[in-house]
Amino acid sequence: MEWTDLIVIAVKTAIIYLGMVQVVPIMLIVERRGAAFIQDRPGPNRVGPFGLFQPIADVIKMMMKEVISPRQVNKALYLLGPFLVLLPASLIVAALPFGDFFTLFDKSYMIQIANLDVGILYVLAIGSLGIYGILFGGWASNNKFSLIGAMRATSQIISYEIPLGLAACGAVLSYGSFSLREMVMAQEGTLLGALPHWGIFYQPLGFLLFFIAAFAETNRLPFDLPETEAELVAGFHTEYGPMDFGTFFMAEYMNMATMSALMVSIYFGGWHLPWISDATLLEGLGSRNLLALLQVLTVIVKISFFMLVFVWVRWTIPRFRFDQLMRLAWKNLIPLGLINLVITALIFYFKGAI
Amino acid sequence: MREGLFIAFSLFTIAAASGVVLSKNPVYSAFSLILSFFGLSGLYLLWGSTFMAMIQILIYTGAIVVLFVFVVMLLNLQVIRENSPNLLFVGVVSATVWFFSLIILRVLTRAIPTNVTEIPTNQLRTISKLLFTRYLWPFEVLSLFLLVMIVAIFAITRAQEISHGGEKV
Amino acid sequence: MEAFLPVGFLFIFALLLCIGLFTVKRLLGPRNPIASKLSVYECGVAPEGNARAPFKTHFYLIAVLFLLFDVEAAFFFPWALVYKESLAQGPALLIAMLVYMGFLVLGLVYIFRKDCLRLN
Amino acid sequence: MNFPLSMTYWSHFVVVAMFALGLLGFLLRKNTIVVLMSIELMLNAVNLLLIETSMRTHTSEGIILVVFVVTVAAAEVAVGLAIVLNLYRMKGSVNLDHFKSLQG
Repeated sequence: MEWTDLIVIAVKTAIIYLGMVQVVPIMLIVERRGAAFIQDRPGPNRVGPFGLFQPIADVIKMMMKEVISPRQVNKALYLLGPFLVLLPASLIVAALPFGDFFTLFDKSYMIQIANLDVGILYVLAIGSLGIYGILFGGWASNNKFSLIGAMRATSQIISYEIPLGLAACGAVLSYGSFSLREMVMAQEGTLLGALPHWGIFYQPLGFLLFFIAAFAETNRLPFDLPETEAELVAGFHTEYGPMDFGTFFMAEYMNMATMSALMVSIYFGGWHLPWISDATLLEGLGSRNLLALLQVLTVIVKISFFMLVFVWVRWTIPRFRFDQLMRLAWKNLIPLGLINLVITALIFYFKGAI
Repeated sequence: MREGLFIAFSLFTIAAASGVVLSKNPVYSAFSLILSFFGLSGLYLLWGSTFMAMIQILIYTGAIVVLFVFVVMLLNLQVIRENSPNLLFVGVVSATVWFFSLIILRVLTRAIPTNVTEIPTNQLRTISKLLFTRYLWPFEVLSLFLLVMIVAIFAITRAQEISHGGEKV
Repeated sequence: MEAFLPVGFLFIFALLLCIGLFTVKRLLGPRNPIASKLSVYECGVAPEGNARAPFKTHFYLIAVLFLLFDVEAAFFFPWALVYKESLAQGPALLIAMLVYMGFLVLGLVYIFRKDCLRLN
Repeated sequence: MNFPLSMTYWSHFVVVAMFALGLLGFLLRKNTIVVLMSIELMLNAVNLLLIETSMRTHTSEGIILVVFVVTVAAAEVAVGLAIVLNLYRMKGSVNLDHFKSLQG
């Protein structure tokens, strides 16, 4: 590997990562305006045209507010907590495919940070590390609300990790690969002449499980038990100051974005436009880099759709109770995940036999 | 590059492992345990075993340590005063003897490493196939073993519940 | 393994972001601490008891079940990877996994029958 | 992709050092939970050796063995910590000094 390659890879990594971080300010305004739209009120519309500069105002406000770190906390883990949530949320981005290839100086580079052969295992493994920030942060705050909130958050996230894993396993079963890139590549063209060749038509039940588990993993309503403000003040971040809250917030939105990107790559064809194959597009456009741009735009549009669904669901569905949450995970989702696996395996077996 | 990463990961792992042993507070021990497992998975990656590196993070760091942290936080003890170590003489002597005897043995047999060739590329599929062909029987026994574990754990917690007059857990 | 090199880059960038956030917090936020600001927040009421007290073990059961099922679910992945290729050699893998899953389902049924998670 | 010989050589030092640390923690610490953590350290030292040997000699047996070790370790931790919780209920402590009622 030459040093020019290394530089291109580093710059590519930085651009993709910064692009994912941009989700946070965009979602700040989208969420507030979306909530306002659903509740039939104007929402933030004073700062800039249509309130578009509201995120900037929000961020400045967060930075200028007073930093309080209470006396009873365990200093080291208390300070580390928010970053332990943000780091895994950032690291997941590595495995997500955003496009096929672009060419630069007569060399082609993939539009993905790293094409890992263990892609989906990597995503699940790193995703499971996010709980430590919550656990240690909640414990180090030395506050009863924080500790109970952290325990609840962890119980919820680990309970829904199993359905998530089973749903992902169904996808691995039908694609025969761990690599997210290969999964996307398998979704090109049409299915039965009429449908786009997307994973959701192979794994409808798997997608449903993945979708529900994604909401629980990101602590979004209807699963925001960790911070039920009526019971636990603010859950695990009760004792945290404004910037730490901002960091948790950032991690939440980055998790939402990565979950959306995962759903797009596994079930909704990734960078492929429906029905049209890449070869046809390349002929029409004539240039590899134009095609790459189109693919990235496709992925961004698909991810935005799922982000909007996240907002829509948040302001529409009320919150679960803790026992209802556990019952949903253990009694419904895990058996459904197993059934999904068995059905998929049987279909492949009988299809192979014919 | 490779050697540099190896040294970095090794030192990190050993430092974190000594953190587990030396921390007074079990929460810091658990945190060091996470770091040391992370360093280990880095070492596995350097050896080329991506699958095991991911399993290490997924099961060890993502599940087993969660259990440790949960228990530490549920009991939420004040730090235990460990004025005198448990088995000071036996511990220090056996650990030292173990360490130096093996190191000396290793230095004496320095010439051994052979077969330094290319890493097989399709290791993921090789392991998966072996697991379901040659090692199928142990694999099935494993699931029976886990079932027994589920029953055992609930038997233990239930026995305790009964001895406490059916207190709701 | 070389594929993981960019992950290292990403880790460095994420670390830089964290350090940046931390310094912003340190430099920009004003501080004028007073005693009641620094005390435990319990909705304005004087805190009662210590947060470092043991509580119920219900959460431990959830974590144990998660651990055991996570281990079992992790073994579905290598199976799913080679399942399609192995179909040419007959249904051996299908039967192997059905037996494996049978034990898993037995475990689930045990949990529900004994109501270990107090779901009802 | 070749393995430098020095890496194999020094890797064994890492394994031995980690196992020694685990042993030390197992024998010196009085907190039962930390003792269980030390057992995990020892298991992981052996796992590292198995994986290193297996990758160096192109066999898969070591890695398969590690897969089984990880499962058994998970079960061991689950049961071990359940017992610790029980002991805590009975004695109100996790200090090993307080669990001496079976001592002759």
